[in-house]
Amino acid sequence: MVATVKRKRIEILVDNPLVPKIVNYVKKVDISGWSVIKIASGGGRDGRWQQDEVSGAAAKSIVLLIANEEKAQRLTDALAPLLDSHSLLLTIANVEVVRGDRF
Amino acid sequence: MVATVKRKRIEILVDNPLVPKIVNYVKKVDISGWSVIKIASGGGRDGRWQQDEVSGAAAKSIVLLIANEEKAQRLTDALAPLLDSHSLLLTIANVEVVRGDRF
Amino acid sequence: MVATVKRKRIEILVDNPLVPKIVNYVKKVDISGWSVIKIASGGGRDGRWQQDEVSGAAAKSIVLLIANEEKAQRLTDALAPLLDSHSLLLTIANVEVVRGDRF
Amino acid sequence: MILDTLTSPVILFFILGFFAACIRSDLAIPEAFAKAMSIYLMAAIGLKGGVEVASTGFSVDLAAAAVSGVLLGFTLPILAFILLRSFAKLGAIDAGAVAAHYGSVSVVTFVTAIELLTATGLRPDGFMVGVMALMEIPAIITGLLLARAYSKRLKESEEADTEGGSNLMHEVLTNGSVILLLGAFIIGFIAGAEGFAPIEPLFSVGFKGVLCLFLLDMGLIAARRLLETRKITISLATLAIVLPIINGTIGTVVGTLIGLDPGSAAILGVLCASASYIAVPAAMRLALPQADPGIYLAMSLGITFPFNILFGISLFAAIAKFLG
Amino acid sequence: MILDTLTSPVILFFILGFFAACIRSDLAIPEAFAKAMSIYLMAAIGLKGGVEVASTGFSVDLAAAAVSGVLLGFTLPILAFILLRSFAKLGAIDAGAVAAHYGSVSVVTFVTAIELLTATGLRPDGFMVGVMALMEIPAIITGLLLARAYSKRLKESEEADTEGGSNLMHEVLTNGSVILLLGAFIIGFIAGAEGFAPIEPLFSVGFKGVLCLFLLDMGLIAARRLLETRKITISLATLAIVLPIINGTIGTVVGTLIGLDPGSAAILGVLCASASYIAVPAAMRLALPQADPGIYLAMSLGITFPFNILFGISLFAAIAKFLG
Amino acid sequence: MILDTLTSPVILFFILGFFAACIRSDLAIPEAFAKAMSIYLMAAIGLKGGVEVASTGFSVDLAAAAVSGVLLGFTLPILAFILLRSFAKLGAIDAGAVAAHYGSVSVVTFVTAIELLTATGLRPDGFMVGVMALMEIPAIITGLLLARAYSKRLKESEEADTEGGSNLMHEVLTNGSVILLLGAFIIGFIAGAEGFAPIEPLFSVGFKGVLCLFLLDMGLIAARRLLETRKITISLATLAIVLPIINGTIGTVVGTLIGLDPGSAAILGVLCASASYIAVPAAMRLALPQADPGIYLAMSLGITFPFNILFGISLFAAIAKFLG
Ligand SMILES: Nc1ncnc2c1ncn2[C@@H]1O[C@H](COP(=O)(O)O)[C@@H](O)[C@H]1O
Ligand SMILES: Nc1ncnc2c1ncn2[C@@H]1O[C@H](COP(=O)(O)O)[C@@H](O)[C@H]1O
Ligand SMILES: Nc1ncnc2c1ncn2[C@@H]1O[C@H](COP(=O)(O)O)[C@@H](O)[C@H]1O
Ligand code: NA
Ligand code: NA
Ligand code: NA
Repeated sequence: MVATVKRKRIEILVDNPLVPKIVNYVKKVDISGWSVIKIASGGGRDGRWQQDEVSGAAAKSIVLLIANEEKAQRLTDALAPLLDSHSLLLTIANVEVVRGDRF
Repeated sequence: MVATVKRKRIEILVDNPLVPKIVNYVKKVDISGWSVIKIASGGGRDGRWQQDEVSGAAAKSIVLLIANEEKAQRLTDALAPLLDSHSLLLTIANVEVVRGDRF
Repeated sequence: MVATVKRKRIEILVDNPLVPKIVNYVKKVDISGWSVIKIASGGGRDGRWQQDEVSGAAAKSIVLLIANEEKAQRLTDALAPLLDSHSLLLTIANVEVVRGDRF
Repeated sequence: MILDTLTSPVILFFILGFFAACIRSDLAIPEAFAKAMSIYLMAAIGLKGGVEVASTGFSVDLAAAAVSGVLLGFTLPILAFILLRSFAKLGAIDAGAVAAHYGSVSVVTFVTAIELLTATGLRPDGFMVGVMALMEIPAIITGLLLARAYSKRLKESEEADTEGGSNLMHEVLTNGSVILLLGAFIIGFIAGAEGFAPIEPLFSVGFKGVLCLFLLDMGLIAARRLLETRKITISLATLAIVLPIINGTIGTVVGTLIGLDPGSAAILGVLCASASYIAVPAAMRLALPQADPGIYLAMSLGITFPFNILFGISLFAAIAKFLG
Repeated sequence: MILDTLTSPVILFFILGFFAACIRSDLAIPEAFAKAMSIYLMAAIGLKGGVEVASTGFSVDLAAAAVSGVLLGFTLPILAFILLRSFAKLGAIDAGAVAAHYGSVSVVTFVTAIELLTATGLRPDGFMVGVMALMEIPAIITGLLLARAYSKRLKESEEADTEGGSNLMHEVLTNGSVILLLGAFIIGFIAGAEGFAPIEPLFSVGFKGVLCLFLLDMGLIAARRLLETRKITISLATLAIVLPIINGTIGTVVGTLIGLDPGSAAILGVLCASASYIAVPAAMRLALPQADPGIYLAMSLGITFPFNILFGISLFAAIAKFLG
Repeated sequence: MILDTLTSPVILFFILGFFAACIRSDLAIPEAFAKAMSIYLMAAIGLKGGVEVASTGFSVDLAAAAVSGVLLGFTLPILAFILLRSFAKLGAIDAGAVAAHYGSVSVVTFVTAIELLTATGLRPDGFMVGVMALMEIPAIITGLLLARAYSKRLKESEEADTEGGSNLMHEVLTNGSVILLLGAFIIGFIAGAEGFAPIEPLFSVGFKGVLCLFLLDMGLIAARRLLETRKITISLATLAIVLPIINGTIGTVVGTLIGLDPGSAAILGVLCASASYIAVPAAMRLALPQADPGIYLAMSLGITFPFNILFGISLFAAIAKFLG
């Protein structure tokens, strides 16, 4: 049986133009990496939207991160002031990472 | 330390043409928003498939939702009759949402 | 209230050219299906990267699987030797699957 | 004509795609590119059809072809339904869904037929584009009515799902390809030859080349569909060839009887023979989610489409010539 | 000219897209295809502009147009800001963001105007492409300064977020569309007519046809934006029509005063009248994330863009002709 | 010729892309569009090559070039491997992977070279397209054999992973770009000049323009790769320039010796000098996942590709002219 470690899986839903800003914070708290997934369409209080690259400013992505509890905490603390002004959606879940000591 | 609330993270794997139908149910149970992620390829009992927009009818997406337990329950109850006929795959996980009182 | 079962949600982050190899393992341990999500961009110890199909070899995907605990265990055992050499990132989370007895 | 067909680059690219998928090559056309090409092809044929009708004016032929097309769209699924239930033993839901596909039309088969027929001197009338657009929808209605009439399971679940009906009608009538075809047709008609001239280069220079690349993709898709399917029985495969032959022959005969020139009669045959794989599958996922996409896509894309491209078009051209 | 405009295929495709979205059709242009078309269009106009300047050389007109364009870009947002705050009661942050959009320019409106003006004999000078590229940025600066000057909330949060400023300046100056436009302009200038000849076919044959398909997509996007928005009040909608009329008239008058030919004066008017929906929204998400994208996108894409395409261009052409 | 090269729009677009990435502009070509352009370019050169061979027939030159190309593909990686291990101190696995890249070929370098050589009167033979397709694969085999022969770690892990071998051979032989190039070549050959005529417009009108936009993207990709890498040492960077010079000179000399005209000899040199960044990286991820993509992509895409485009092609043309 292979060893697993407990880590946090963080998802940050964010407007595409703001992804680099989020990544800067990720680096600051020294998380080892990140992955970006595009959202194709969605809806919320502002009505529904679809990806359209013509005016990509309204399109969104998810920044996906695996990190240990302490770094996860530091990241959420750092991002907290932006949550409202940048209308981010930040969720944290528990995952087991296989041989994941480097995260 | 920033405050978090416990919410449900719901993923519904569904054929693209049925996404608007699912979204209608989401609105009915008054969940605040939804995000759609495209699946690039996959496989199951019916063999493997790839996204191809020429005949997009067989392509699939994931509808991603963050909601409180009660709304999650209402949504799954509402969708239950469709699970088999529309071959949906519906999973629910626990997440912490940062400053997520509006969900 | 509709019935749910406890299952594992496995995410495997992998380079695109290796996806078919992973899928072979998935089939060997008899998991019923799989779904592939493209990663648009990311970064890690090797610097940041963006999807570009011109040289798609460096682009990555997530293989998403829902399986019961036993199959999840068999899959992770089977993949363990590849984790380092193929630099996979394998996470396992708990989910409730609605009417998911077939997984 | 068969030989001409099989050595035309358009068809050779289709064969290349089919072959590549059969040897499990990783050759792939990005989906956005395929979709772009299909939008381009639909805009181009719509425009050209409209420009042509603008110069010839509306005619009795046009009206006759349009009415026949719509009637054939409504009625052909009935025959298909009977054969699917009796010969292939399909349930009512799957039979209704498949029948809808065979009553509707395939835009790419149509475009390829136009090219091949024009190359052999059987140029069809421009208004046939409009007829095609009209033929996309009726079969969906017949297919659904048949499925509902003969399936008990469906009747019960319908009562629960009340909003379905109006949604579906809306979805079908506002279907993207119908809107684009008819819209481009009308734009071509309004603009006329003179207004069309400035934008013509894009739509004429690229047309045949784009069709080649598009058929390359269709070859890949058709073969992959066929290889991956686990739902095709021998009787279903047989029907996927017999149905286009029957429908196509009926269409060609009707076309000749209502006085169309041989090219247009052959095209009416091709439209009847072809099976939808865009508009109808999407409508069926919505309206008959219980029907198995594995069946209808494998039949229409995996068998009937290649059959029509490689043999059907030549067959109906021969019949039309013989009758005309 | 209005009638010519409304029956040109380019415009008809825009109307088709708008109509399709209004009846909630699922017609969609893949985003990668739309982006590809916009890259093609920008490369094409950049190249053509550069080639033209290479043959005519730099002129006083060019310098005058460039300087006026930049000055207009800096000053027009002030008027917009005042009207948005007083008439539409917007907060300083939202008003600053919207004002930046109206001071900047829309590439597609520009390209469409070039086509329509050339077709009616009012061919603008090639260097106007360069002027357009220069006009993308100044309004962003004014808009941000206004928002900062008048919003207390912003002043406080600015102090926390220190890295913002330099990042933004970099983002704005290296904006993809600016680089592509100016880069293609310079390449056209270096290559000249002779060097351009081998690559010209792609960029001239396809141009108008691609513009049609692109405007089809813009129609879809504009209408969907308008239908989905919940943020547009009557006074905002009014301003989305009044602002382009005011700005466009100012631009056309300035163009005439500095001695541009009527075509170029009209284009300067169109540039002033048009509102950005690519560069500026992205900059605003970054620099003023508190501003509501629902407001500025609905105004610029949903109302001003269609207004300019359908009426504005003709209006400023008429003014320029009248003055010239 | 260097100056001609550096002011040709094709190259200027490459430089524009490189520059935009260096100043960290967000300019980006959608990946689907880039892939579409590469499919278009490969189909076009395959078709043209096939049509040309159909009219000239098979010749001794063709056979000699094909045999030489394949032999060079098998042997050049050996030299590269030795240099990579001794001079750059790479481990056997990484050295094998990099060597495979340098023995294989880059389609875009080939296409660009064809354009530049033709423009300077050194038009290469049509059959060189076929030679290029044949040269994609052999180096992969040599590279893997070298890695296996010299790496202990690999030998052990191989024994565990049994299915690898046959999978890889299949993957490499059915590689999408090989199938498309050879397939289009055969289609061109079957169709001949006459059959090609109807589809020619798309493939000739757009060719050079598409190459411009494609090289814009390659510039972006090459520079980003170079900027992001953390794996390139000075000796690796040196080899990324020395290897193409050595390989290219060998290729040009061999081409001249077997009696090719100067244009074709130069192209053989370019093929030897160029390093793969599509087929081989994918094969290496599969067959040598332990090799570091950071090294081979940065060398082949980030350094060798720009070097060949800007200087290498001119260099081998000069050598071929001097020898021929
Ligand atoms: N902590 C992480 N969270 C999410 N994705 C990651 C993480 N670390 C690495 N990745 C992804 O894995 C890729 C390779 O990482 P690396 O092996 O560290 O270069 C990166 O480009 C990311 O897409
Ligand atoms: N409850 C939710 N679950 C998933 N995604 C959401 C949810 N609420 C909002 N979103 C996403 O966030 C975007 C902006 O939401 P809002 O700020 O409510 O307009 C939406 O368009 C969705 O893509
Ligand atoms: N166990 C699974 N995990 C993840 N995705 C699945 C799973 N089973 C099925 N799928 C997805 O659902 C689609 C339909 O599955 P099926 O209904 O089994 O043919 C597949 O093509 C996959 O994309
Ligand atoms: Na039919
Ligand atoms: Na403006
Ligand atoms: Na080489």
